[in-house]
Amino acid sequence: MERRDFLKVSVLTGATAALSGCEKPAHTLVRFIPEEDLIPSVATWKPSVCTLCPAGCGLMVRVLPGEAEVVRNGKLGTIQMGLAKKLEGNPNHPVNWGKLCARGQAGLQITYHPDRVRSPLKRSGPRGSGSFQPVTWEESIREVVSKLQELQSQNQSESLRFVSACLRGQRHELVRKFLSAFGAPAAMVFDPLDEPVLRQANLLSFGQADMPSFDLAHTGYVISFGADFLGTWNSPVAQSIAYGEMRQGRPGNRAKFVQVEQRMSQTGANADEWIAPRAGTEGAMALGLAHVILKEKLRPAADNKATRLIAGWSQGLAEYSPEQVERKTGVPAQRIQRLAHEMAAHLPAVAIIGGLPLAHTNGLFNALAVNALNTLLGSVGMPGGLFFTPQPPSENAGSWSSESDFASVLLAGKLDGTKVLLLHNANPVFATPAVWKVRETLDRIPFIVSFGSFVDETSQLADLILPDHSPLESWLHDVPKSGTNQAVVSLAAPAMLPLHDTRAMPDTLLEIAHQIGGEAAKALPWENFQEMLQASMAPLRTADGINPPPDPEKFWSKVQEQGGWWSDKVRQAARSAIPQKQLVTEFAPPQFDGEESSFPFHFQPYVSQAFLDGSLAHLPWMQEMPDALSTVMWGTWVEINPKTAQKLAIEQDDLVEVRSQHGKLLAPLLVSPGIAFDVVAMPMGQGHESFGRYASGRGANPMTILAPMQVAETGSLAWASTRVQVSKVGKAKLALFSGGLFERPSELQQR
Amino acid sequence: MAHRWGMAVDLDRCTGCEACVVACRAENNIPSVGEDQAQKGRAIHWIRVERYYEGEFPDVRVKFQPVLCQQCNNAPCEPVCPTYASYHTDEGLNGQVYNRCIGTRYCANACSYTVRFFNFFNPAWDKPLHLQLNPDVSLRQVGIMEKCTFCVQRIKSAEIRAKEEKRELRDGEPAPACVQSCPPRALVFGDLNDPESEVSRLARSRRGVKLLGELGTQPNVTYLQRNEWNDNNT
Amino acid sequence: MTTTPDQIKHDLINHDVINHDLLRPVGQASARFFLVVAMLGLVVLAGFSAWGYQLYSGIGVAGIRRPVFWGFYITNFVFWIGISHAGTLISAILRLANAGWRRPVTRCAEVITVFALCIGAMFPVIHLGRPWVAFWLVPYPNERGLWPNYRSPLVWDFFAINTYLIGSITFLILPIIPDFALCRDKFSGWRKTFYGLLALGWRGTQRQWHRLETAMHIMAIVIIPVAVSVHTIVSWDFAMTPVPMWHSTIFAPYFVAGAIFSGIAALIVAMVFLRRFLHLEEYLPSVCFENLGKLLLLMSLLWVYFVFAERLTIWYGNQPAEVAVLWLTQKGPYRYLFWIMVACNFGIPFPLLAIKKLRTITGTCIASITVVVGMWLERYLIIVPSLSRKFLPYAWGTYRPTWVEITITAATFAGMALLYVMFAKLVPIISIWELKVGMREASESMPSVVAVSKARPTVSERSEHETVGFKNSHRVGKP
Amino acid sequence: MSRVASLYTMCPDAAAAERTVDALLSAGARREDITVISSEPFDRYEFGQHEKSRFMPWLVVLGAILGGTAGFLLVSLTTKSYPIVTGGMPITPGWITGIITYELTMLAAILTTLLVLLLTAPLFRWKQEPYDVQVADGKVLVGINPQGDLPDKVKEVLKVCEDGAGGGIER
Repeated sequence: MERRDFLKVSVLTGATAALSGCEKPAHTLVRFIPEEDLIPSVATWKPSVCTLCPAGCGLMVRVLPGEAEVVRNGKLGTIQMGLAKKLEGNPNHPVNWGKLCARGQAGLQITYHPDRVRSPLKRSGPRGSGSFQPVTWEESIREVVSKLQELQSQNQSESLRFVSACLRGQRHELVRKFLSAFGAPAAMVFDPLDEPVLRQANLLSFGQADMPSFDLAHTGYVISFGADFLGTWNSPVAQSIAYGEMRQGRPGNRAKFVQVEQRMSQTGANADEWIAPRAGTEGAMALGLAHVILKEKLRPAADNKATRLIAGWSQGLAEYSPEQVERKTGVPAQRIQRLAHEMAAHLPAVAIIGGLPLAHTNGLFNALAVNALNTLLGSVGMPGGLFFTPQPPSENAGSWSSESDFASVLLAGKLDGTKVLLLHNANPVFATPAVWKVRETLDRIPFIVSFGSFVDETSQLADLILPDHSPLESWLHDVPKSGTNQAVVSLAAPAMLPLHDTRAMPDTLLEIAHQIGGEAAKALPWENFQEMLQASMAPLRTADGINPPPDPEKFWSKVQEQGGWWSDKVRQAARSAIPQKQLVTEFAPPQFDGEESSFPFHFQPYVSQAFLDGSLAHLPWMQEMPDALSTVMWGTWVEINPKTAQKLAIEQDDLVEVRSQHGKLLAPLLVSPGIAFDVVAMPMGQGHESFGRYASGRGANPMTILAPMQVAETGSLAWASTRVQVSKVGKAKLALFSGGLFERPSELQQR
Repeated sequence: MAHRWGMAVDLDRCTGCEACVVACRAENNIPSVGEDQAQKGRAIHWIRVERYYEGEFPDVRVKFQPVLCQQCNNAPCEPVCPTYASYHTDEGLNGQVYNRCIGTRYCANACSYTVRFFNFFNPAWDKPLHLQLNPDVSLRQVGIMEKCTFCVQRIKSAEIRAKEEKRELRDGEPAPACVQSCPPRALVFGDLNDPESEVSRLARSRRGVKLLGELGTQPNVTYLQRNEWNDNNT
Repeated sequence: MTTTPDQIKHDLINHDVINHDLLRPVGQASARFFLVVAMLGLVVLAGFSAWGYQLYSGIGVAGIRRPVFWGFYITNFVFWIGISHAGTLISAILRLANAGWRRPVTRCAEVITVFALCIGAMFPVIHLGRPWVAFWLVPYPNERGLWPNYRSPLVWDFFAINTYLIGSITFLILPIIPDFALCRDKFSGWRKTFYGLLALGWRGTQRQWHRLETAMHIMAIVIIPVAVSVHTIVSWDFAMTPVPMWHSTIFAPYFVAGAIFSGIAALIVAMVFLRRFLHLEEYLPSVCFENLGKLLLLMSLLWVYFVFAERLTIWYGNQPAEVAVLWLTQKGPYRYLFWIMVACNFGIPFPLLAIKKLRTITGTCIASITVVVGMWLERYLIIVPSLSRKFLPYAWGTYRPTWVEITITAATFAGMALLYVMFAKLVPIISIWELKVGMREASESMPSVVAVSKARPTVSERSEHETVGFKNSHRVGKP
Repeated sequence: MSRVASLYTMCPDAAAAERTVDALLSAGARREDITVISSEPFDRYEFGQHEKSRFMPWLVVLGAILGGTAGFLLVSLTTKSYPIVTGGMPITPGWITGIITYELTMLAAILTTLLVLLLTAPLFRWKQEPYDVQVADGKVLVGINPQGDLPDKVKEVLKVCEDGAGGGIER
């Protein structure tokens, strides 16, 4: 007992010690830690949800008391409050089982970021000048409401637009209800991490417009076409956990992992075999494998929706004999033969596709081909194969389809009539090709409201910024679409009180709806988001089939304790019966923008391990985290093969100009052995003009020089089909964490 | 029986995701030094994922190897410190007492693994980032050497919890931040004096090797070499 | 006794001349002197301000980084400690060997030792991350409940260097006392009192002379092993750590040899300047340079031998980590420095010193200057490449000095010169009384009728003293 | 006429001094009363031979031994009196004790030498009779401290050696 009190005291002293020290650690009491004298503090752990990528991992937040400067009803003061100190995985969460990726852990810094928007801001200068002045919540909300009522009075409700990253769960519900009640078109999704092509393909092949999940832990053979599934793609933590099991979880049974891509990703770095076919020919290669399997009857011939989409499947894919495929892909025929045999010999085998192969003009075909291969391998819905995460009863399935893709709306010029744009958690100005002229389009919109926590490139154009809470300060609700075979609803109460004068976006939206009144108010009767959540959880109370069902209050608190609801019994995902247009696809060589003669290199931007699409570039931890392969910190780089570099007479740390038909950028050169001779790769995420002190004006943004190529059938951006030229313009200096590239350097490499 | 803390690193599981690196920063109040200092090679990462290429395109492979303080039983860094700032704890850790340190940087030179890091300037946190600082871990001012402690503060709190609940520590109960976060469970932590613990079991594995074992530093960290895939290993 | 008067005359002249010549620099100070002092002083001042800047803003303003945690500062430390082997060691050896030509040399040498040591000893403090707690190295009962770790070579350094410092200061001061007395008698006014105090009441009684000589003899014997131990321990700072190309048994002798090598070089340079600017041509005859030149030649050969032995062993052993460092210095980015070093320490000095015609004062001077440069480079090339290429290639790094380190380094050279100049102004830089003894002995050892005839009668008069017989044989037996 | 404090004469060189000393002795002066002061050591002359110290080296050896012991104790005892957690690592192995012991031995030797010299030379005795600045010019002073009355013979001897120059009877 005394001990406990003692510990509590020590917590406080400890905390204050650390805090008082933040400015000048020289003046802090640096505690002697011969560890025998060490007195750790007692923390409380609160569940939360990670919102940084579509994986939707469960969090545990370590909360300790501390003194914080906060704004309460307009006054600045120091109070004792619970402060989030560290993020860890929620040990019981079916997606990440207590584990968490680097980015998720750095999410903590969003809350404490020095450049967060601390109160509502009103534009005071010309658009894009970035000059704002603080205003009160009352007047800012009143302004929005008046604008919206104006629209209604002029029956221009449809000229209200809402753009956001993929929303899920009740946030999505809220927005959907609000828009439909208001009479505005459905929200537009802008999310570079989303894979619309793959979801489209899955819809066609499997009647399921969702991202797939993979049972890697029990698979015998994995072939991945460009998917960085251990790094940034889909549900990386879940997939990494499974990967560990796949490697060493089953004594004596270590699955083989083949990666197919032009530039070695962090995932490819772990492959047993790494294959670099020509860019955009992954689908052909998949069918080449299928051809061999069919021809040699290594597997019973499959015939279903997925295979019928592939031209010539029933004829045994005559077009895709190893020799023909070699001509298309550059992968030796014997190798294809061998891989096909290995695959069939080590069932269950699964094929994954994601990332760059989907970003070619023939991306949909590539996806469909891989889906067909999976069907042939019999891995769909089977242990060790590919499956879809079951959705909880509370959710209406296929909610994706209700949204429209920002890009297609933009390119169709449908954005022009927009009078009011609500902007949430999306930064299209930054992450789109310059030729799309997103900035200019948005400039034409008379009134833009952003819910952003930071003044990023898009929020800079806003007339009003109504800052959202940081995730740790908000009620969170999420429904993972992949990464688990259980139906999951993640739910969390705020882990800490808000630091600044901010408001949760759902509450703001509710407030607006209520003030508008009418339909909107009727559609959204809840006092606040918490009530809405509580209501939404009700159907789950009975879902487990426990009777009598637990008492509502108990259920509600239990859900909050464990960080959500998930059915312990594994289910199969319900197939949605969406009518499909019949289409039959065959390999079409990918189209590229730019003549090979003048633009000799394929330009392949890729999702950065630290910043994803750039939405995390403002976090110092991410900036200083060495990229796994390049080990670059605080910068961006252009990746090129040593031999190519020799040809161009350029070397590491040269400043090179990468020029496409639609723009150019400057970045330091990084020579990397793991990249094809005709490919120039570059990570996304840097090159922000305005995104807090740590990201602004740092590096270059590959998206800007992309050609406006589109993926056939889906119309989404084909961001891998730009050709570029590279030339040296000067010297630069990369901040590398690593010294040598090789473990046992030869004499030469030491120089 | 006294504990002897050790770690096993399964190179076959490690994917180079860097989760451990950030977990360590978050847990141990590691300062961010900024671009200029990082360029000078003054970035601080108590644990790092070493990346080694093998071969040339198109037959390239990569080896990821997380390297942290090996907590040597026969540590080169300890005897050279003139003020006992780096010392050997009774639980077999290479302790570093920050305010005993006078900054000779001798230990860092002696360390064969280059896992000791130096504070070239006073660290600073732009308000309110300082609110994140972990009160269990003291801040290091300018001129002080710092290094991985196996998250001694987490070990300590686990021990206290066990004592309050009047029980022995469970295997894997005290886990350094890196181990806790590692998605593919490449890092395993535990008591090497307990032959039943998972880490002891792995340390005995045939794949197990010591990093630079030939130097005789007797690390408490064991590396499990990556398997090669061959057709008939199923 | 007809011969007596001119004998006396000769004696007086001799004394006057010596006193006059050697006290002159002590006496007055020219404008040129003040100019030199001012210039050197400025550089030193710059050095101190650079250090102040470093103390204020943190050791980070120096170029050191991970993994090269030691750079210019430790290089200077080793270099200056090496230089300090000039004096004491050499003069001690020469005293014991009773080499006549040492007499004008010893003091110049011992002064170098003391100052070089002071400068060298500053660097461990300068390079500390937290210099303000440097005193934690001192073993004294304290509230920290701590005690210096005797296993650390740095603590050995602490003891060795202090011993050497105290030793060499004593070794320098003792033979100065009689010269202070001389100054006391020769000067007037405040100088008289000043030197009177420094002379510690020296009169020159036979007892004082005998005690002094015995003391010097003992010191000479004691100081040699101390000097050797100092650079041995400095070498162990490196050899005790498992760092490629540091962890070597050859280091101790290698360093000691190198130290003496650079020491002699520094001494020659200093002497050349003294000779030039204090017009001591006849007191520092070319024979000194001749002989020191030969010593330097010997050390140069020894140095080459050590370098070859070290490198051959590494190359032949062919251990990855060590070979990495070897090639780094011989083929890698450090190759230029390496070959410059070889040229400076052997290529240039060897012919200059080996060929008799070239072994002039200028020749030895040039050789010495290159050696000083070369030995500084050697220290640098021992420290930096090894650290930048340790065992794990991923953790390899580089090192670039900043202006702070460069300024401080320059300041130490200026400081050395400054202290030397000041000293030459305050103290006869050549040991006057020892010189006199030398001259007298020389004159006596000449077959001089005067001396003999003068002595004979007194001897014959008192044959009852058996001491006389001893004395007699002692003196008559000489010619 | 004040009483005689000290009598001395300036001899042109060591030989003359030698003769004077001999004469004084033969005149019956006591060797201990005779002081010979010179600007350089005359260790080859017979006068002052009795001042040679045979004991000095032995004192130094003694000091060295004491110093060595002190060093040994410093290392071996004090580290035990400051028990530091070293996880079973040795605090001071023998080799290291050797190094510190060695250094302190040497240090003690040096200090003893210095001390013995200062005390037995003896130094720090300002204002001592007799003295004469001519010593600086290479002359040799031969003086005598009269214990009670001096035999006239002695005075005579000094007078003889005067040959007019300098000379300081009764001052």
